[in-house]
Order: sequence, then structure tokens, then C-alpha cells
Amino acid sequence: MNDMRLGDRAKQMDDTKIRARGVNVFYGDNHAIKDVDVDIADRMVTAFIGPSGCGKSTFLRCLNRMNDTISACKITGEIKIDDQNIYDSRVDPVQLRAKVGMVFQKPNPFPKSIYDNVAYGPRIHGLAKNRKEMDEIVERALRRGAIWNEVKDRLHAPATGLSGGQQQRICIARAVATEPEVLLMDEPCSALDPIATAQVEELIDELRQNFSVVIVTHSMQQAARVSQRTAFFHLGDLVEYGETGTIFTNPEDSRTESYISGRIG
Amino acid sequence: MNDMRLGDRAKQMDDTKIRARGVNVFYGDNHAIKDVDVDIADRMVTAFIGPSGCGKSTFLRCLNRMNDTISACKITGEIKIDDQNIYDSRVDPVQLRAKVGMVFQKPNPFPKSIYDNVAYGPRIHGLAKNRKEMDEIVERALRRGAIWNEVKDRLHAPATGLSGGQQQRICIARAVATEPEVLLMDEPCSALDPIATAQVEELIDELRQNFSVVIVTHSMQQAARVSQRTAFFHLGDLVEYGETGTIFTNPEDSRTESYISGRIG
Amino acid sequence: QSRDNVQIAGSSTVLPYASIVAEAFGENFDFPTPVVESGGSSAGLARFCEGVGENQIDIANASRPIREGEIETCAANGVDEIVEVRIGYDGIVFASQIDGPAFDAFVPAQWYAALAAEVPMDGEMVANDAANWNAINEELAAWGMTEADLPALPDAEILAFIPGTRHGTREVFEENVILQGCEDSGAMQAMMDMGMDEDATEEACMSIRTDGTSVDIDGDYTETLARIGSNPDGIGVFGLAFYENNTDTLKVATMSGVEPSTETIASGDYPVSRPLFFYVKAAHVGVIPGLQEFASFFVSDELAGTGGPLANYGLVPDPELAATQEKVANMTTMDQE
Amino acid sequence: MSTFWIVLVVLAVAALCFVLARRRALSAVDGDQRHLHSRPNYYGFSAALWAAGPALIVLALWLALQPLVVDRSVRPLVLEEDRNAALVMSDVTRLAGGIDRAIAMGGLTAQEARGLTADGLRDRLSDFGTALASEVSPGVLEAAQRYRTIEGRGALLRSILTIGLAVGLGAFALWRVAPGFRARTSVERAILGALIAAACVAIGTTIGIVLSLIFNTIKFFGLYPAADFLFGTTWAPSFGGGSSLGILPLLWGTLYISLIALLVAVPIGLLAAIYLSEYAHRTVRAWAKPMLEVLAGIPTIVYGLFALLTVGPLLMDVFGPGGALGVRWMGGGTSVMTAGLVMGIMLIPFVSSLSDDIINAVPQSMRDGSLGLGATQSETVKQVILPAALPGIVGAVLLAASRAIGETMIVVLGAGAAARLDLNPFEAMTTVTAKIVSQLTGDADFSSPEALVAFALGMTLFVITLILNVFALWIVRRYREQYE
Amino acid sequence: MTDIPEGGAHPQQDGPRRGSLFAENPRIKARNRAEKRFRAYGIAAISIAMAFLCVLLFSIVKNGLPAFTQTYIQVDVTLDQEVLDPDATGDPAVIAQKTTFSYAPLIQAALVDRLAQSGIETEVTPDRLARILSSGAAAQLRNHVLANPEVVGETVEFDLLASSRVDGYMKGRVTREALARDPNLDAAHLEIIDALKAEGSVERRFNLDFITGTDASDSRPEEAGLGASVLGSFYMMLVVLLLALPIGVAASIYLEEFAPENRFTDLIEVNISNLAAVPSIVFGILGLAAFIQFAHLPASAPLVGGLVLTLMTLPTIIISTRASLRAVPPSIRDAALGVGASKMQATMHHVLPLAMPGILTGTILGLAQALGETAPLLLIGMVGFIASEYPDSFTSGFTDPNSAMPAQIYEWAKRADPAYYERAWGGIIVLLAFLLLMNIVAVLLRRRFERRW
Ligand SMILES: Nc1ncnc2c1ncn2[C@@H]1O[C@H](COP(=O)(O)OP(=O)(O)OP(=O)(O)O)[C@@H](O)[C@H]1O
Ligand SMILES: Nc1ncnc2c1ncn2[C@@H]1O[C@H](COP(=O)(O)OP(=O)(O)OP(=O)(O)O)[C@@H](O)[C@H]1O
Ligand SMILES: [Mg+2]
Ligand SMILES: [Mg+2]
Ligand SMILES: O=P([O-])([O-])[O-]
Repeated sequence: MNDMRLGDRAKQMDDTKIRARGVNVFYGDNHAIKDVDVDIADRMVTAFIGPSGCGKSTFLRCLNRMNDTISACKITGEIKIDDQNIYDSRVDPVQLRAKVGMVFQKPNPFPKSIYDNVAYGPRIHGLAKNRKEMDEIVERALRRGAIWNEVKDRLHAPATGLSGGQQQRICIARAVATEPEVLLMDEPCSALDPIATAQVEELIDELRQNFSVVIVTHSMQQAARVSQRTAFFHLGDLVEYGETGTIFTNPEDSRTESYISGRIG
Repeated sequence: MNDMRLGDRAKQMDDTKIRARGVNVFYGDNHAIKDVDVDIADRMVTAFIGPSGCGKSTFLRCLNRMNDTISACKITGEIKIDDQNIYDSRVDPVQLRAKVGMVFQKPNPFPKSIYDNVAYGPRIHGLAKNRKEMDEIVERALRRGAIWNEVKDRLHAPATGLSGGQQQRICIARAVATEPEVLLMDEPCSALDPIATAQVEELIDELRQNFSVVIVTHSMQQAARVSQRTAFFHLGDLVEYGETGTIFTNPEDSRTESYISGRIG
Repeated sequence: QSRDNVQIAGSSTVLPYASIVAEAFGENFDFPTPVVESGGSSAGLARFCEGVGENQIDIANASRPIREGEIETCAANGVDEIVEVRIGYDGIVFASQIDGPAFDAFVPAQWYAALAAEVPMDGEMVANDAANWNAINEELAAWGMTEADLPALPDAEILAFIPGTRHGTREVFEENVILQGCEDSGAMQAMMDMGMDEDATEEACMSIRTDGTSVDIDGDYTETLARIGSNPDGIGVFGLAFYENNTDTLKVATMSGVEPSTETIASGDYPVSRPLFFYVKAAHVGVIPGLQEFASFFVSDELAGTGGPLANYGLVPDPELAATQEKVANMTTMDQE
Repeated sequence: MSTFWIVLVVLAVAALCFVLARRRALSAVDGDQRHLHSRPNYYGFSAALWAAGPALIVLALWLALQPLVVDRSVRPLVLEEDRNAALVMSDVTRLAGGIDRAIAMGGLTAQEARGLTADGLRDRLSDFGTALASEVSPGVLEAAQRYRTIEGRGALLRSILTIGLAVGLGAFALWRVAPGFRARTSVERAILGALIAAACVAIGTTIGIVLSLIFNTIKFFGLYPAADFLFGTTWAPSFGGGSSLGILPLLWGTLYISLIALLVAVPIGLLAAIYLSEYAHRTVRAWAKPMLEVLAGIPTIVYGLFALLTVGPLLMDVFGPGGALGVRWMGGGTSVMTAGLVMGIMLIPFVSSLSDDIINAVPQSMRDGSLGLGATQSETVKQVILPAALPGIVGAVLLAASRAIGETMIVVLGAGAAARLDLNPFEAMTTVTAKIVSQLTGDADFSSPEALVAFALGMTLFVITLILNVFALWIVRRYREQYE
Repeated sequence: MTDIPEGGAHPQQDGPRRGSLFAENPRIKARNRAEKRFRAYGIAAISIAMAFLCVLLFSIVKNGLPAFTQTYIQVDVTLDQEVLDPDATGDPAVIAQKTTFSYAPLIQAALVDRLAQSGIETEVTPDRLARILSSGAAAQLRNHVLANPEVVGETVEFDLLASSRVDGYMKGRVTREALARDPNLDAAHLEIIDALKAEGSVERRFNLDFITGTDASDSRPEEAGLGASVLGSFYMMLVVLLLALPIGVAASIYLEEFAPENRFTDLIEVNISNLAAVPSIVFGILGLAAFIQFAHLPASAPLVGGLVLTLMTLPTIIISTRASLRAVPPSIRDAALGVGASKMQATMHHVLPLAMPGILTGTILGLAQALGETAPLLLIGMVGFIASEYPDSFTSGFTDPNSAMPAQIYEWAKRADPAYYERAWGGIIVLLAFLLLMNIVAVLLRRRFERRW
């Protein structure tokens, strides 16, 4: 399977979905992202790796302007999606976020029923014409989130009463339910067992057919498995960015190399 | 390193720290833990593995009566720590929890400074005589939590402004700061990079010298690396429990086997 | 910690007078200034009748005489020696906005015709539909009064602000104005002729329309004043003292040709007034320091007499003040009278 | 020793016990806190509680009971007096107090005080600021002397007992201090007891209210048929008797006015809260919120005048005869609408401030979750934040509703005094509360039904709101159970 | 893999979210319009509330500001020995026997002299001349003489308060026409005032006594001040704060954090929400019965007032405290319990601080309500003519008869003389200033405790 994916890579290098140039992020005095340039390709999976606290989540949140909600956070530089600067004043962050979906690092289900959690996005975007269509969308999303079997009997139970991993999958299902063009996933499998992880990776692979996916992960194996491109962050710097294969087998920067080789298991 | 640990195993099988018998847990109608018997040995690391939603967290929370806080949660059966039934009415859950520390699945730092987060436990338990001693305790705990270097310059910044992995390590530091006899860790490394993970595993190994540690993990490798005993849960049942080596190499139950072999990477 | 001041509670109508006296008492005597609470005649008497003792009030002010049932309750609680002191009269006047319609003179019959709920008409009781004051005289003429006896009324909608049913003034208004007017106008006779008995007649006479032409005021005269301020056609019922303090915004009407003033009321010429009282717990005299002195001071000529501060403020002095003074001096209780 | 000093001494003993117990606990483990069951301060607090708690309770009980005991032993002395015993007793206490004051001011020695005679005593004491209403009779003087003796003895005994208790129990608590002693548990148990006691204040208040209303209510129902009161549709009290005292028009008025007030306060308050917590800049919020709270602090009489002088005429200009709309819905400035609008304004901060706090407490991750799905801020607010904050908001609205039911002045001035069953919101109506006040402070005979009805009104309103609250609790429970 | 549906990709949606970020599709447009509308509602709500506040504050200030100034008339009064101390004893006790009535002629004589001196002609008869002065002038003189017995026989210059009508004239409230039918003052009096004013003996100046003074009777509005009742309110608020806040918070903590779910808890809960709906006057009935008649506490005392208001305020504080305790996420409690904190410690150390904003809001609202409440005070004897003296000491302030600001304002608003109406509004200004002062601590504290997590 892996091989097949590797085979795909070459032919899809062409079109850039997101182009970031000179992005700096500050939390007050804390310079969290330092002058990052990156091109994220369409119909590909890009993995962000790097030690904890290096700025992966921060950069990810820049891509759909979720950082707007943190008052201490200041961003400079330019991020273009489909050649449109998302920090342009004419851009409506709402529209942007509809296009660029996100799964957060800490599972944050709404204190509503499982069904309502998933149906929330489709509802506000008007994706379902009627109740039946909505049921279908919810079921499909939950299946894609690899959680349908576990919750199908209690769709109307509160999502906050689920286990950690279940909540995480609900959040994934919630994000894919709105069919975003770009999906940002911040450690989507951190609380998942191997089987569920495999299913989510399957999902990512499926999504890649049409969309672009950015995934933050601490698992080198996972990065190697699912991504075509990998970016390595270190202390706010984008140290190295390139084809996943190259990064893992033949890193240019010594920091990348030591991070990768310091890996365990 | 691993080998040395393997060598230790045999001679420490003797004393039991926690003895659970016929434990059942219900969330309302949901039977989350089904008649579980388990002995957790002193000075050893026990790993709980199993698919997401199988009841690992639930059972872990039984061990220090954190389930008391969920009103819907009902527990039957007997859990003894050092031969004292912790559900006995004479047992003070507070004292119990001081003895049995816990790291939660979702990082939950207090909305206070990093320092105060870690100092809180030692403060209420009176572990420090003076300010200086407290500083030492905090530093030591943060070092053990593998986060000292990252936060030493901003000890008085709010802990909620940290990255996900940093928060998780703060929570680990907070738990070890009180020097519990048993430490329950619910996926402590889920948001950590490999290096931090290694440091935490180091810590677990260190703790094992004196205390007993129970760890929930989704990483088979991690379970194999750090634990001496492993318990496999499935749909609320404790399917198999035994020496980690045996479980991973020679599982008795077919479910265990298929879970282990279904592993990826 | 024993109480050393006189404690008074009761009518808000009497309160201004009581507080003028209390203030002067505090200034001129070594005793502390008495505390005068308001809260209404009924509440004051209720507390008065709670019993005797240090934690009970000494004096109750009332804008009406104490009732039989209240005396009984008092007695049941051990308050059996009560001195009733009439301090004077409260004149009740009819006033309107100073630059409003020319409400200068009334007779009771006009008020009856304007405010009665139902009036006799061709041997039947019909709802009163009078809407304008200038139609009243015609109607009265139709009932047999000579129009020449009736003062002219302006062309203005009927809108009267009268005391609500909680006020003792309402009772006086109903009896001295409405009932009187009912009789004067011949309506009473007409009702009797219809075969109604005396009680029913009286009740019919005194029931006041509720269709918005007559507005009950449960608050104080300041509220009536405010109502008149925003309704130029309105006419309201006030106390004399209140009116005298607000001549800049109000003009008063004569009743049956008599202009209300302390003199005309004291002489009995002006028909609408009510007596004001305070009640002393005789048992407390000799126990509560200053009680006797206060009571005497209240009714002294210097205060309650003609030209005294109370009269200046609008109290109509009691023509029989001397008798009252003697009664207070001897603390003659009600059952000794 | 005066009560003040006793309390001070007891507190000092408690403080001492605190220090000693703390030290003792620490020294028992050679200064290593880790071997203590609880932190050293808890040992201190527990000893201090033992020292001060019972002593102060005993002191309070003593202070409450001593007057009764003294009264019982002095009263026989004054029974010969040809006056009401309660009054003579107050004469006695006043005289005793006067003598004490004279001694305190140096005008009398204790010796002299014992040998006082009744003659001229009134003048003598008046020099020391004690006014007596009449000359002192020997019987009263004797009683006063007895009173002073007993009081003095009582005070001495009281001091000894209280302080002794403090010292004794404090010592006991100190003796109990040992590393294994569960000091924290015992302190926390005491705190929990205090918390429960605090919660019981509500029950005490309810009992108090019922007791203070019930007797007069019963008396009222003895004079006026309960059925006519509860189901009567006219309210027309009259002094001459024959009043109709039906509560229905008043209840209707209460309901109607409260409803309009809530229709004003809830949307405005809630939207304001949402705007402040979700949209407004920090500084705007920091200023606007306390400003809105000023609305809750303006005395209700001002609102009443505002209704009477400004809002009423304004509404008349619109809905009255010859008004802007050309409708003749409104007859006078006072109406349900006038009072409701103004009351609504007063209630705005009750809804806005509380809701703002609750909305602000919804975790940020909820907002992130919704915004991350491409929801607009208003969608986030309406579909995620408000549902999450709902329990608190409901509390705020209920609080506002409660205040609306209990409000008086605005109704008196703004709604008129007429009790009426009518649907037109531009008609004058009145509420139960307004009538309670007016009947209670009116001129009617206080033992007549017209005055006593105030108590019955209070009681009925109390029972009705109680039923509504039980019902609300039941609904909330059901809803919650279904959800879980 | 089991969960992934067989059918492969979902039919591709060229749905609402495709396309340029700059071009808004109809649905987004509609949603953004809804967003704008919602925002506008919010602004409108705030504006409406603020507008009301401004109107109210404006009318309060406009009506009340004149109360802070007062007219004084300078007169030289000869303290005639013949009248005050005929036997020239110089004994204060003898002088004290002369009541204020003896001083009235002195004032009258002084005014006649004053007019003669300045050559002012008037048709006002000498006995009506003193009506330009407050009827308290005699008391002012007498107090001065009692304090300085040696001045008897001398001529002393006094700043005497003008009567309320004269004061009203100076403030433009009273006109000559209006006096035509006023028995208290004639237009001719005003001529005198104009003449004296020209000479500088009549002056309108800031009146501190309004803020610090005590109540006066109906016949001398010019003397009335709010001071004693400010003190009364202060004592009551002290009692309320010291009782209602701890009891309220304690009760809420118990109910929200510790109470088991049982009948007893339900009972308390229902009781509390029911008490919130009890009309304040009923609390007055309770206060009269429980504190005065049963517990024999003194009537008209701020202590009793404070107790009654405490009971009245409790539900407000409890309801808001509970709501904000409930809003603290359970993970915080878990975190504290997990390191071995007791439930009590978790509550006190973590939950309570996080709930603080709501608690403070409840306190602000509760105290504001308590500060402005009159009805219950009516029944426990704090409304009327009460606060004519200051308490002697700090502790006696709790038990000495006193009124409270709202009660005093309510009382003034009812009095007949329009000068009292002005004072009522002035009193409201003082009350609001008091409220702001009281709230400022709470508001600042609340701002400190506010945080999002
Ligand atoms: N608070 C709760 N209320 C109701 N049901 C719950 C609650 N918490 C957990 N459950 C249910 O109990 C079961 C076991 O949950 P638990 O959290 O123990 O799983 P877990 O093994 O820790 O899974 P994960 O690896 O995903 O964390 C799940 O089915 C879950 O939905
Ligand atoms: N809200 C915030 N306020 C202040 N500083 C923050 C905030 N969020 C993150 N930071 C800081 O910014 C840096 C980058 O954080 P970020 O969350 O992007 O890390 P990360 O790479 O996602 O780490 P992890 O793998 O642990 O999630 C860290 O140093 C962190 O402490
Ligand atoms: Mg992160
Ligand atoms: Mg779990
Ligand atoms: O207060 P009153 O009893 O006089 O109406």
C-alpha cells in the first residue's frame, strides 16, 4: 500500500494549494513562528513534524486563521490559498474556515449529542436538504471517522460522555462532515489505538484524492506512511521541507537528521 | 536497557500493590467494566492496552476513586491497595488520591501559572518547608516531566498558554511533584514527540524503582518498552493479563493476538 | 440598654405635623428627639396594640379615629389605657393645574354626576356616560336642580384623580362629597322612588365609575400632582397642606361656594375635612422619659394653636384645643371620657 | 467583663491554640511536615475551632437566656406595683442602667450605689444623662439593685464559663494533636457543617415568612370566604365593609406586567451580554458592564417616576387618543405597558451581567470547535455557546422574573392602582405586591379583612411561586434525565 | 477499515464552499448578513440600555443638582440679654430654659434693623418678615448661644439659612406670580431679597450640610440633609455584606459541590428560588415579626434593616454564585482531586476563584438592590422622621434609630414642599455615588478574576 502511495507522489507535485511566505507569529513577546515559507500542494498530504512546542499547532492555526481568536497572537507575512491572501481584509474568515477545516489537538466535542456534533457543520453550511439527507451525511462522516459502529446505538447520547479516543474520532467526523477543501489535522491519532489509527489514515488517504490534507504528528512512522511531503519545525523555524521520502532517508539539515534518528521504535 | 529490565522482572513478581476483584462499572445503563480481577504489583510498571473505548480510562479512574466525581458512574466489586479496600466507607478518598497520583488523558492544567500548577500538590501536602525548597521541588518535577528547559524562563506565565504537548508534560510534572506511591498515567505520551516520550519513559522507569506505575497506552511498542505487566482490555472485559513479554510474544486469547498483530509500524 | 426616646408610628398624613413637633421637642428639651415612623394609620395602630413594654411604640398617629375592633385587640394585648388626642383637621381640597381649565367652583352634586358609576334615569339605573364637565350642569338640571345654583363648569374632559381605596381620605370624599351630591341632586330620592332600600341606595350613590374617568391614586399627593402635571384636564384631590405648598402649580376650587383655608375649615364652613389624631399609651407615661412632655408639647398653643407652626404648615387647628390640652395634661384615657 | 472583651479573649485563646497546635504538630514530627496527616495549619485551625467555637456558641446562648433568667428572679419583686409588670421591668432596667452609668462616669462609688435611696434619685441620675420618666419608687429601686446584683453575677459567671470553656477545649484539642490526627478532615467537617447551616438559612427564612404571615392569613379567611378570595374576579375594597377581595385580577396583573418586563429585559439583556462577551472590545466591556449594573442600583422609586412622568406620556402620544398611530388603545398614561417597559429596563442588568459571566465561562475550545467548522460568530453563539451556557442563563432569567413579581414602586406609579382583568396592555392594572403594600400601609381597621388581606395576598403569592418552582425543578430534572 | 463505506468517494460537491475566497456565494452572503444583523442586535441592545441609562442619569442630575447649593442670608442679631437672661446670671442652665420661641423676636428685630439700615422700604409687616428665613434659624441661634453663653448681650453676625421659598426664588423655581396665592411668602418678600442680594448679604453657595446633615421636618426643607441616612445605609450594607456574601457563597458551594441529590437538597433549592420571588415588603413583615417582636432587637435600627436586607439579597447572590460554579469545567476539579486535594480544597483553591466573577456580579446586583430598597424598611420603622441625630459611637450606629438613603429619598419625594422634591433627586445622586463607590472594588476585583480557558 505504502508503495502505491510513493508511486503517486511524482505526478502530483505540480499545483500549490497554500503558499506561505515570511510568516511570523508572536504570542506577546514569544516569537513562536519565525519567518516560515512553505508551499502546500493540492491533493497531497503534508505532515508537520517537530518536537513538542516548536510551533506546529501555531502554524497550522494560521492556515485557517484560527489564531484570530487568541488576542495575544500577532501574525505577519503572507499566506495564500489558491493565490488569494487569506489575511486580506476582504477575506471572510468564516468562508475561509469552511474551506479549510480543522481537527484540534485536544478533542473538543460540543456538549450536545453525538448526532448534533456531526450534523452541526452540514447544518450551518446547508449541506442537507432534509432530515434524511442529514442522517446520511452524519452516518457517512461517522463511518469515515471510524466511530460509527461504536456510537450508532447512541447517536443521541451526549458526546462529552465518550472516551478520549472516541471524542477524537467524533471531532474528525465532525470536520470531514463539512467536506472542506483543505483539512488541517492536529495530531488526529494521538489518542487512538492502532486499528482506529489505521482507519483514520485510510480516511486521510481517501481525502487526498480530492483535497489537500495537513497533518501534525509525533509519529515518524505515521508521517512516513500517510504523507507525501513533510515539514520539520524546530523552535519556530521551518528547518526543512520536502518530499517525505527524502526527509526521512536523506535529510539535509543536521537538526532534522538528529530528530529523525533520535526516534524510538 | 530493555534487556536489563527484562532481567529484573522475575525477582519482583512477589508483592501486590493493588488487588481488584470483581470490579464492574456502569455509566447509567452502559456496562463499561465487566467483572475485572487484576493484581497490580509493587515497583513495577503495568500497562493497560486495548482499543479505544474499551474501558481503560474508566478502570484507571477506579483505582483512585476519581470516578466518584461522575454522578452517573456506579462501581461494584472490591479494590484493595495495600490490603485496604479503597471503597470502604472509612477510607478518605483524599488520602487515597495523595497516595495514588494521576495524569489524565486530556491535559488539564489549572488556569494558573506553570509554577503554581506544579507547586499546588506539594503545597497542599506540605512537602516544602520554605520557598526555596518549593522552588527545588518544582524544578525537580519539571525536569522529571522533561519540560524544565522549555519553561524555565517563563515559570510564571499561564500554563494554559502552552502547546498541547507542553501542557501534557506540565500535568506529568504536577503529578510526580507530590511523590505518590502509585502513579496512574492515562496516555501520558500521546501528544509528545519521540524525544520527550523517551524522557517520560525514562521517568517511568525511574519511578518504578520505588513506586508502582500504571500506564494506559495505545502504543504497543511503548507498552513493550516500559512495562513489566500488561493488561489487555476489550469491550470492558479484561481479556488477558500477564507478563508483558508473554502477552506480546505468546498471547493466550485470540482477541489479544489479533489486537497485537493488527498493530501497524 | 433601655430605650430613652419616644417612639411613634402611624399615619403618613399626621407624619409632617408629628415631625415638626418632634424636631422642636428635640431642640428645646433635654430629651432626645422622638422617632416618628410612617407606615399608615392601620399599621401604626396595629403596632400600638401589640402590647405594652419597652419594645412597643408609645404613640400611634392616625388620620381616623381608632375603631372598636382595634380597641378590643388592644385590650386583649394589655393596652387598655389609651389617650385619644385630636390635634386638628386635615382639609381636603380639589385642585387642578394652574393654567388648565377653569375649575373654580364646585358643588357636591356636580362631582356625583361626574363620577357615579350608575345614575338613575327614567326609573332605571344606567351606567354614567358623562364625558365632559360642561355637560354635567345640564344633566343636573334634568334631575331637577336649578341651573342657576350650579357654578359654571369648563369645557374639559372628565378626569379625576381621587385617593385610592387604601386612603382614609377616600372615605371622607365618598361620604362628604359623593353621597352628599347624590342627595343634593335628587338622585337619592330617585333611587328610593325606584324601590331601593336605604343601604342599597347609599351603596349605589357611593360607587364610583371605573372606566378611566376617575383614577384611583394609591400613592401620595405627589403622585396626584405628577398626574395633574401631565394631564392638563385633570383635577385631583389633595390635602390642604399639600396644596398650600404647591400654589405655584395648583389652583384650588371652592366647594359649595366656600374657599378652603384653615379658617373656613376650622369654622366648619368648608364641608370636606377629617380629624387627625394621635393615641398615647397611658401605661407608658411615667416610664418612657419625655412621653408626657411630648404629648403636652404637641397640643400646646405655641405649636398647635392658630398661627403656630402646625397651622402655618396647613393643619387646621382644633377649635377645642383647650379641652384637648387638659385631657393630655391629665392623661384622660378613652374609657374615662 | 463586657461581651466585647470576652469575645476578644476567646479569640485570643483560639489564636494561641492555633499557634501552639501548629507548633506541637510540627515538633511531633521533628519539623518534617510529610509525616503529618494534614498540613500544620490544619492542626492549628482545628485547635482554634475547638477553642473558639463552643465557647462562642455558649456565650451566644447565655446572652440570649440570661435576660429571661434575670427577669424571672426580679419580676416577683415588682409584682406588688400597681402597674403592668413589663413596664415596671423596663423602669427597673433603666434605673439599673442609670446607676451603672453613674458609677462608670465616676458620679457614684460602688459603695454609695449599694446604699442609694429613692429620694431625689431621678435628679441625681439625670445629671449623668439618664432620664427617668417619673420619681423612683422604693420597690423599683430594690428591684433595680437586685437586678444589678444578678446581672453582675451573671456577667462574672459568663466570663468564667466562656473563657474556661475556651481554655479547656483548647487544651483538649492541643492534647489531641498527633501526627496521625486527621486535622484536615475535622476542619473540613466543621466547614461543611457551616456550609450546610448556611444553606439552611433559606429554610429558616421560609419558615419565618410562613409563620409571620400564617396567623393573620387564617384570621382573614375567618372573616372572608377563601373561595371568594381565591376565585373572585373583582377587587374592590371599601371601608364600609362589603368589599370584594378577589385575587384573580391582581394575579393577572402580576403575570401580565412581569411578562412584558421580561419581554423587554430578556432580549435586550441577553443580546447585550452576548455582544459584550463575544464581540465587544475588552475596554468596552470593562466599562459597559458596570455601567449597565448602575441600572440595577437606581432606586425603584426613580423608575416609578420615570414611568409616570416620561414613559407614560410618551406612550400616550403614540397609542393614546390623538396619538401618532391614531389608535385609541390607551386611556391614561399608567398602564401595564408603561410599568412593564420600565421594569424591563430595571431588569436588564440582572439578565445581562449574569449571562455575560456565564457565557464568558464557556471554554474557548468550544468556540474554536465551532469556528473551525466555518461557523460564523453568531452561529457559534446561538448553537454552541448559548446551549452550553443555558443553565446559567435560565437562572438569570428566573432571577429577573422573580424580581419582576416582587417589584412594587414601579407598579404603583407606572401601572396604576386599578385591579382589572383585561387583555389590553394599555390598560391600567395592578399587581399582588402593590396591593400588599397598599393594604398594609392603608387606613383600614387593622383587624378588618381589608387590611388582613395583605397577609393572605402575601401567603397566596408565596404558595403560588412555590408551586411554580417545584414544577420548574421537576421539569429541569426530567429534561436532564432525558438528555443523559 | 470496516467503517469506511464501500461506495468510494462521495458525489463531488461543487457546493457552497468552493471557489474564490473573495467572491461570496449567496449562502455565505446570507449568513454574513445574518451575522451582521446579529451583531447589530447586540449593539442595539447595548445602545438601548445605555440610552435609558443616560436619560435616567440626565434627569436625575438635572433635577438633583440644585439640591447641592443653598441660599444663606447674613444678618446681625443682637442677642438681647433682656430676653435670654433677664437676671444676668450667665448660667447656661438658665439660658437653656429659653426655648426657640424666645429667639424668634430677636430675629424679627434683627431683620427690621437690617432693613432700616439699608433703607429698604417694604409693605411686609414685621411679624411676617422672618419668613424669608428658615424656621430653623431660631434653633441655630439658640444652639450658638448655648455653646457660647458669653455672647449673650452682644451682636453677632449670623449666616442664616433662607427659607425654601426664597431659596427656590434664587434657583429660579419660585416666581412672583406663583406667590400670589401662597400663604407662606409674598412677592414683597422677594423685593427684600433682591435688595439684600444687591448688597451681597444674600448668597447661594455649596451646601455641604445636604450631604452630611440630618433630616429636618417638613417645615424646613432647607435644613434637611442626607448624612445620617448615608450612615444608616452604610451600616446596613456592612451587615448585608458581612452576612449575605459569606452565607450566600457558602450555601451555593454546599448545594453545587457537596450536596447529595436528595429530598433535603431539593427542598433547599426550591426554597431559595422561591425566596427570590418573595416581594420585599414581605421580608419587612418577616423582619418585624422575627427580629423586632420575637428577638426583641430595637426598631428602626440599621442592624435589623441589614438583617432583613440580607435575607432579601441572599437568593440573588446564591443564584448567581451557583450559576457560575456550575460553569467551571469539571476537568479543573479532576485536576485538583487527582493531585490529592480534598473536595474542599479543590473547591476553595480552584473552583471558587474561577467562579469569582459571577459571585461578584451577584454581590454587585444584590447590594445594589439592597441599597435601593425601601418597602421592607417601612415595616421595621426606618421610614419616617427618624434620622435626626447621628449615632454616638461606631457600635451604637447599628442599633440607634436611623433611616437609610432610599427611605429618606422616598420620604422626601412624598413631602409637600417642592424643595423636598429637588432634595429627593439630589439624594439619588448621593445614593448613586455611594453605589459606585461600593461597587468599584467589586468591579475591579471581578476584572482581575476574569479569564477564559
Ligand atoms: N462520563 C461518561 N459517561 C457515560 N459514558 C462514558 C463516560 N466516560 C466513558 N464512557 C463510556 O465508557 C466506555 C469506556 O470509556 P473509557 O473512557 O474508559 O475508554 P478508554 O478505554 O479510555 O478509551 P480511549 O482509549 O478512547 O480513551 C466507553 O464506551 C465510553 O463511551
Ligand atoms: N495561547 C498561547 N499563548 C502564549 N503562548 C503560546 C500559546 N499557544 C502556544 N504558545 C507557545 O508557542 C509555542 C508553540 O506552540 P504550539 O502550540 O504551536 O506548539 P506545537 O508544536 O503544537 O507543540 P505540541 O506538539 O506540544 O502541540 C510554544 O512555545 C507555546 O508555549
Ligand atoms: Mg500542538
Ligand atoms: Mg481513555
Ligand atoms: O397614612 P394614612 O394612614 O394617613 O393614609
